Amino acid sequence: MSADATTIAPYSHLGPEPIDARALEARVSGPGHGAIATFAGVVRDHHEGRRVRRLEYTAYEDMAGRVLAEIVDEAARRFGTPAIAVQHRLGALQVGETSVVVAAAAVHRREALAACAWVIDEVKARAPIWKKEFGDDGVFWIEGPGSCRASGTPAGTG
Amino acid sequence: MSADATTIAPYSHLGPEPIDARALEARVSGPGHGAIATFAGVVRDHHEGRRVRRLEYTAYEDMAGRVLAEIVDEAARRFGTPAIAVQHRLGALQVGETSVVVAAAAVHRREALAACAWVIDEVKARAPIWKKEFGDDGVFWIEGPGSCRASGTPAGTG
Amino acid sequence: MTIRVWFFARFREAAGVTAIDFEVPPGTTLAALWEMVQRRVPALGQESHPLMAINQAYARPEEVITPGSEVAYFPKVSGG
Amino acid sequence: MTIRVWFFARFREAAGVTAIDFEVPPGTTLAALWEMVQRRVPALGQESHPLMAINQAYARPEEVITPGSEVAYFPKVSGG
Repeated sequence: MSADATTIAPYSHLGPEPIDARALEARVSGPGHGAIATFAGVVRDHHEGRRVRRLEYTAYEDMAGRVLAEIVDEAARRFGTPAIAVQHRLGALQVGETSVVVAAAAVHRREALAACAWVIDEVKARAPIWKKEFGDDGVFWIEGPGSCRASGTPAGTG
Repeated sequence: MSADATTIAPYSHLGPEPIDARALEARVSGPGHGAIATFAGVVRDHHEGRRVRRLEYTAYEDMAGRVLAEIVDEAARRFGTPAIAVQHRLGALQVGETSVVVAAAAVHRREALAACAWVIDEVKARAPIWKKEFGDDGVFWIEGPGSCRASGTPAGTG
Repeated sequence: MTIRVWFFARFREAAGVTAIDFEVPPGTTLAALWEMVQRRVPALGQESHPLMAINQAYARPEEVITPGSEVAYFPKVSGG
Repeated sequence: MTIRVWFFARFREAAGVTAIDFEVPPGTTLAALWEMVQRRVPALGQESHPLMAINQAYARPEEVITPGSEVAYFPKVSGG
């Protein structure tokens, strides 16, 4: 279940397959680690007051893969632990499905918690990945903190 | 797998059984929650330079149960989400076993991450639970940030 | 009044028992009862700052013990 | 030199294609190429602050494009 301490390295992955959070936690686990912090982003049923049915995630895949790798490497240096893993999903996700998981382990809890929070912040800020929202009020591109109606999609076509 | 939003309430448990982190996450999951933060405390193989073989957790059980319940209730008010769960294990735990899990869910990631970190801090600060350490250098009671050799236990009896 | 005093963790090992009943006069504080405990259990004589609880809630040394209270003394906690 | 410009997310929908090749003179910056893109794709005419990347790394508008570079323009990201 847990990796040998000497084999633990920062890990990142981007792809359409469902995310196995337990597998990511196993990657960062080791006998010297007293703390594992995990963050899961889940598709929720509302956004900016709109009822959401599903999200479609797309990416500039080559660049996003590089950015995710840079983020976990930087987190490893910044928080002094190599045990950092992130996986982001692409494609159509229903409400309740997991879009992203971060797992971070360290000797002590503060580093694990701080690394986990930092990685998800950076992923959201830097990784070239986009959500397209399909819901009762139509189809919207989500862009940073804002959103705008997708062209050629009238309201209520979700 | 996930609770209906209307049934989610702060949850706490203290007992000797292995902790099912997934079950705690399922307790806090709901269609309105976009973020789940989980913290797992794991028995590690070293402490203050000593090689650790196992820990024995004991508690002032009635009071610890109350304190855990108070902590999750206070976290729910403080971070504006009822989706907070904590479970702490008692008894003998080997290296790699999980002693405590916190799961916190919220609409947005900041509340989930902050609630998770706050709850584990409070559990460690307030819950009347103690570690007794058995290792290559003897038996030690861990007390807050410090430790002291257990009476009547010479070095190397771990 | 009779007050049952509970010990935990290292204090329990030092006392050799889980609890001891003490006969105390009305108005006795947690601090005063702790001095009685230390006289009864010399192994706790060096413990100048135990954590204290009345009825399963943390309490300060100057708090007065009321009849029927459950009192506990214990070292710094280390859960997690 | 010929530079292939990639679009993503809403910009890709607006362009109707994943990429367009542009013939640009040496010394062309990302900002200058974006103006060429906007002339070719009127639907992107209102986009004054696209994110820009050269060779799969974020780059500033004043950065000069070198031969063989992979250039991309896209809206604010929203992963997570």
